[in-house]
Amino acid sequence: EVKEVRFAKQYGLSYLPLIVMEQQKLVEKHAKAAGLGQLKASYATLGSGAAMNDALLSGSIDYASGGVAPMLTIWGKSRGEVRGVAALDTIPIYLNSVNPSVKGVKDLSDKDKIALPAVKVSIQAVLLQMAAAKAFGANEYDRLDRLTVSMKHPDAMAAILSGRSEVTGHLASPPFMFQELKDKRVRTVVNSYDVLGGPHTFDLVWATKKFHDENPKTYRAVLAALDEAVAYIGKNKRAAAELYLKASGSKEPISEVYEILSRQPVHYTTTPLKVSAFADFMNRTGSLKEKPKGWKDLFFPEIHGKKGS
Amino acid sequence: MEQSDTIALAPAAQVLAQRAPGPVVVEVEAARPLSPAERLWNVAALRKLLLLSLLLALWQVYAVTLDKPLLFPTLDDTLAALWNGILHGELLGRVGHSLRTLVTGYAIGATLAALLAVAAYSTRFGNDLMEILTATFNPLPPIALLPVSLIWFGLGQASIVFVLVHAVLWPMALNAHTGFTGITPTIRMVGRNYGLTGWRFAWRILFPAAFPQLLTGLKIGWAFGWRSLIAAELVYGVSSGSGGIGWFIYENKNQLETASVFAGLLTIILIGLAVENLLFAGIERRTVLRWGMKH
Amino acid sequence: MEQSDTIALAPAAQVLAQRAPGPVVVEVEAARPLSPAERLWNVAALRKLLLLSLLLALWQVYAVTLDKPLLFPTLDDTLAALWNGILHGELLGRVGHSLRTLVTGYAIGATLAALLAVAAYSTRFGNDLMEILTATFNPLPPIALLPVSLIWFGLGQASIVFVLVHAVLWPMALNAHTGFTGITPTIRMVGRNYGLTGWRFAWRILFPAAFPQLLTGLKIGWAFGWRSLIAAELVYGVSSGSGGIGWFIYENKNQLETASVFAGLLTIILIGLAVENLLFAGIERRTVLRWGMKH
Amino acid sequence: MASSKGTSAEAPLLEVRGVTLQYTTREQRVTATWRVDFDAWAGERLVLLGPSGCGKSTLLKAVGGYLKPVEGEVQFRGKQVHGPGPDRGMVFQEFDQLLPWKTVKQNVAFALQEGRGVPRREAEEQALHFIAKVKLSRFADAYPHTLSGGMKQRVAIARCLATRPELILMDEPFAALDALTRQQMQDELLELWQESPFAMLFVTHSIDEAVRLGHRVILLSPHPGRVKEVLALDGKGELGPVQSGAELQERIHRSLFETACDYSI
Amino acid sequence: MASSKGTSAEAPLLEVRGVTLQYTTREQRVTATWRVDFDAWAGERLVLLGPSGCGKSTLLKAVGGYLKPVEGEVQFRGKQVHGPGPDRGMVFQEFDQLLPWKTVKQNVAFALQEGRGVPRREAEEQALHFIAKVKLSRFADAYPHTLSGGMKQRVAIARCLATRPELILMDEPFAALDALTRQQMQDELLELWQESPFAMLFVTHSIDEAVRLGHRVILLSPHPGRVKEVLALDGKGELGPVQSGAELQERIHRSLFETACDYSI
Ligand SMILES: Nc1ncnc2c1ncn2[C@@H]1O[C@H](COP(=O)(O)OP(=O)(O)OP(=O)(O)O)[C@@H](O)[C@H]1O
Ligand SMILES: Nc1ncnc2c1ncn2[C@@H]1O[C@H](COP(=O)(O)OP(=O)(O)OP(=O)(O)O)[C@@H](O)[C@H]1O
Ligand SMILES: [Mg+2]
Ligand SMILES: [Mg+2]
Repeated sequence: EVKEVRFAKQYGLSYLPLIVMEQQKLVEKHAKAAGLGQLKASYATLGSGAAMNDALLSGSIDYASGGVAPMLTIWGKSRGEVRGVAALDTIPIYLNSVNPSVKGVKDLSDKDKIALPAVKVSIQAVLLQMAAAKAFGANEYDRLDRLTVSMKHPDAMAAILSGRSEVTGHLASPPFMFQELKDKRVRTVVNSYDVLGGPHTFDLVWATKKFHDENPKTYRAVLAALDEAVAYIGKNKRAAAELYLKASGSKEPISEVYEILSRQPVHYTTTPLKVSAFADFMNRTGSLKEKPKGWKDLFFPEIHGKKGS
Repeated sequence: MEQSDTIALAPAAQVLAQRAPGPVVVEVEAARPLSPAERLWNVAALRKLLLLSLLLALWQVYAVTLDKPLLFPTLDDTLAALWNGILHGELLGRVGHSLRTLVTGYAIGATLAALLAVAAYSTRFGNDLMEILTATFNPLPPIALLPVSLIWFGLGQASIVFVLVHAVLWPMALNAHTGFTGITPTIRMVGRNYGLTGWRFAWRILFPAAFPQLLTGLKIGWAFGWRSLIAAELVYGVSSGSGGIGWFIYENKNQLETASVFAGLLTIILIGLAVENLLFAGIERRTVLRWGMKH
Repeated sequence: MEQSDTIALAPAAQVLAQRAPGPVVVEVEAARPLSPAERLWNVAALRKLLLLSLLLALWQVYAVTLDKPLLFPTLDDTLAALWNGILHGELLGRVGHSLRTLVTGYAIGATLAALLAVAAYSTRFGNDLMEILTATFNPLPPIALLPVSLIWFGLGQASIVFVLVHAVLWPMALNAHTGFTGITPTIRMVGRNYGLTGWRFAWRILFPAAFPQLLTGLKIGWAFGWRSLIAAELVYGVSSGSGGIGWFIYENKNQLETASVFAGLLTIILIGLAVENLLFAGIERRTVLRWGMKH
Repeated sequence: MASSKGTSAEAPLLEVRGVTLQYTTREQRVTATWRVDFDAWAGERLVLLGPSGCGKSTLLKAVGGYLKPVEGEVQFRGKQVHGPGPDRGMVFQEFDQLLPWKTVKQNVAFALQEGRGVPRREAEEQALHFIAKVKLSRFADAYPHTLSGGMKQRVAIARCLATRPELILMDEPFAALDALTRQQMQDELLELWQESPFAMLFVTHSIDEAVRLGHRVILLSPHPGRVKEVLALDGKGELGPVQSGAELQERIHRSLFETACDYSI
Repeated sequence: MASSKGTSAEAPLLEVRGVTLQYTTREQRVTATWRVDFDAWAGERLVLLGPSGCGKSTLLKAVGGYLKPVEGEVQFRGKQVHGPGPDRGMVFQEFDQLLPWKTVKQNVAFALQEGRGVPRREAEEQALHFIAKVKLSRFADAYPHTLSGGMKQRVAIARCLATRPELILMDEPFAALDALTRQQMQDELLELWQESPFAMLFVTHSIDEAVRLGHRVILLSPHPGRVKEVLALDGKGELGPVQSGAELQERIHRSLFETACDYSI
């Protein structure tokens, strides 16, 4: 068993469970309870899912966290040597548009450039393909790809709100989508929950099989800590919001954070939802070579008891 | 440096005022210190301050006209954010953190560049090596170094320093090399005449004789260090609780605190101006300008 | 350039073999062309090829030892991916796309750098302006330019070219400036003697006299152009379907196609080596080396 | 041939009036020459003689237009000199005055093309002609860095003469030449002058050379340089109109040697 | 005082044996000197005379160890010369031989510190002493770029003499000096030699200077340089042991002038 367990999170509210774990020293607590003694937990912040996978592969961290796409990719590439530990949250992705004539996917034309974090490879891009497949038929899944442009969320938001660029749409995640919707011109054209037929996991945590196998007690302690963190958020939204602001040094008003946390579609849970739907779709379009035999194939057994999908 | 057709000469008035008939007084006149006013006018910083204000005014006017605070904040918003960041926020701490990293990487990079350039100057093998290494690694973006740096240094400062070294090493080495190879044979022979070889030769002859180019390398390295530091902090992220100015910019960008983003950038600019005008300009005044190696 | 203590002289054997008693033959001997073998040995490319192979071998050995193909692929995997990318994939198209953008930005940047440096050399105002602008903008990361470039150029190539210009302009201008200010007063006076002023003076005197530094600026600019191009393609609006080698790398990186990522990087390196050894080395041979301005 | 006595009815070609020249360095101001006055008439060959560091090169640069006087003025053809120009060709004292990126031939041709607007082909022909005059035809395609010190100076001389300026400014051009070459160069110079007389300001340290080349000799005093004496010669390398041979040599020598003061503190 | 006739029982200090020197440029190989032979004995003052471009500077650089002969060898104190060293102090022909980042005093002191290991304080004292000898005390703290051509050369002379090398190599050191300064420098040189004799290889174009300074004069033929004649003088500026005064001058002159061939094509 290791003496120190290293986590990496990314920037943003969707990593709140990890922030709570860090702030409340939950891993240390559960490790002690499991008889592991003084386990040290350290948390780094990385800029992207790709950096996350590099860090995990190089052995710089034990637990990576991020979106569904990088997790599925490394699962496929490592042939199961890397698997999901648990989900962090279910959060929808909205396609927000400022073009008044766009009411649905079918209304999108060449004049509507859609910003997303990375064309083709991001989960947002996959989602747009899913929406296209649903609207135009399975073979037409890439029909909207030519409209997409890569932009970081804040830049994309600034671009559509400024109304000066050819970008009129943004496949956004919180808090950006909510902030955008405060502007009267902005409407949601696509909601990922509709596309997938229900809530789906947005971010999750993954680790290597080697770590999982060699540190069973630590692994379980971490999972327990994660569960507690998620539960804590569910029960103490305001306190969680405070923890977030304290940890991130963000200048947002607490009411805003609290509001997002309390919003209906945002939910923190360790249960993976619709991950296999993403995997199957990506496998069909060729961006994921391996095909999982179900969601349990993607995750370590400790989470198999949950009602995942 | 300026008015290249005529060498700057003092106004005639002063001389006329001190007319003296005899050659003895002329001898005294032959060499006298400059007046304080003339010295002041030579302080480029004062002239530049004016130019800088102009640029800032332009920014303000453009930002106000544009009226898109999310994209391009006004100067006063930015200054307010800067002030706020200094007073209440952690801006200064962040800057300190970044500066430490930067200076570390910069120092290592400069040292390696000097070693490489001296090796390239001294031996044919060194020369080939330097040419291959520079051509190979110089165009590589930091992202290419991510895997190896993670393997070698893990997450955190060490990796960022590694990226910084990569950013500054090659341009500095190239400039040093140009400097060394441009030294006139006579000066090199003079150095050899005193039996100077190896590092003593490099230190006593090559470095001062190539000083203008070394300085340029240092300036370019400094700027590219900043650029890469900020980019690296975004990719490599930060360990818990720390994080430099790059991370400050990234965070504020994500919070759409555009004024704070620009405050971060303005901080970098201000540091850059200070370094340029206090450090580099001071060095230039004491070295290449005084030595007549810059005209 | 090498063995700085003695100027390279030909081996004695050749001379001894052609001994001739009379002064008439001596006159003929006084200047004769080099033998083909000697010329060949002067081709640095051959020597460097060896060194390069060594580096590649090192890569292979390290990668095999490390055995983390997803992080650091072996050379043969990379070559396979490269071959694959060329045959079936779009690698060449991507490279072509990037090269076009790069050359555009590079050309604009070089031109602006030349203008700025000449202005800085000719007038005190230009000098102050250049010092302010370089100190201000050079340390700014491309990310800082995003807002204005979006406003001015929108998405796509134009913005990337803008970032490229920013990347290459300042180091080139700094190097040109060092070159210009380092020209000996005598050469400048000679140029003035023929009545050369303004652009004619810059073109006929400043540029050739500062050629070693200009070349260094071009080299550094070239490398930083690549770096920034790749970074810019990630940060800036790459529209789906378009995108150059930077996007190729990013895409493959996200799909953990590490061998392809390295194939992309290797492509850049190969282009860099070609440019360095064919273009720049060729220019050097025909200019500064022949003119005795590089030793 | 123009009068060498400065009594011609026309105005002099060059008028140097109370010219004081100073160098302003960071810490000091150094006065190089102090109220120097002299004229040069069209076709007149003037020689400047003076101790090392007395400001001869500085004075030449002021006439060339490279330096502005802090006091007094330099008039060329009745107009104040504002900058350099091809009408006043200069041979500098330094060995690095050739453009290193041009061959010997190109250096000379370039001066003709740029300074005199001669078309390229013609410029090259004339260049070769003058290169032959300085005995460097074999080195026409050599780059300057492969030449010896004396050879470099000869190229500079050829370059200056080729452009046929109205006023030639020469700063110790023959100092690096051996006795024979020097004599040949002097002959060439005089021959060219015979073909079409030009005015000349010639700095030398050789009294023989001064006598051989000059219509008049201007003697400068040491640092800062002032005009000490002006001696008239006959301009044919023989006696001056007033002096006898030995007496003249003697006089220059004495004049230079007596003004010399010890610089050491 | 060492013998000036080269008949001493010991071996010569410097032996130049069949030295051929060539420059290899990108396109050509230029032979500068061709099988040059001569010796210099300890304390002997040798003067090199020869036409411009005949290889005098090149020869001096070979003796200094900056160039390797392609044929023959240079031996100093019985050992082959492999590189430069402070035992062979050199004054170069070029004006850019002072280190521009050091003042006049520092330039001289640096040579003493680095070349001779003299401690800093002492080096500066000695430096000032030698700077006074070349009459530049007032410019001790000036940087080289503010000096005139002749002043720069005097600093270089002071720097070389201050390190008291066994063999002094001087490449036209006085060419940029006026007659008086030149004479003073010659006097200083001879005086120093009297104090402790050194060997010297002195390049000049002035026959007077050669006669004044040399024990022997080596006459070189034009390009490529070969030894044409070696003349013995008395080393006191008077007649040589064999020749009468006028005859000697005449002989040198004739020797130099007759070998001169026209370079032009
Ligand atoms: N660039 C400069 N900056 C400052 N002082 C200078 C500069 N050039 C020359 N001087 C000073 O001006 C004075 C005159 O110099 P100048 O070169 O005109 O002398 P010169 O008569 O040509 O001497 P020489 O015969 O040795 O060439 C000297 O005292 C010198 O120190
Ligand atoms: N760096 C070089 N590269 C090629 N050739 C050279 C180089 N230096 C000198 N030469 C050639 O070597 C020959 C001898 O040059 P050197 O400088 O030794 O002559 P010198 O006798 O000192 O002449 P001067 O009296 O003019 O100084 C000349 O023909 C010259 O062209
Ligand atoms: Mg002078
Ligand atoms: Mg010479």
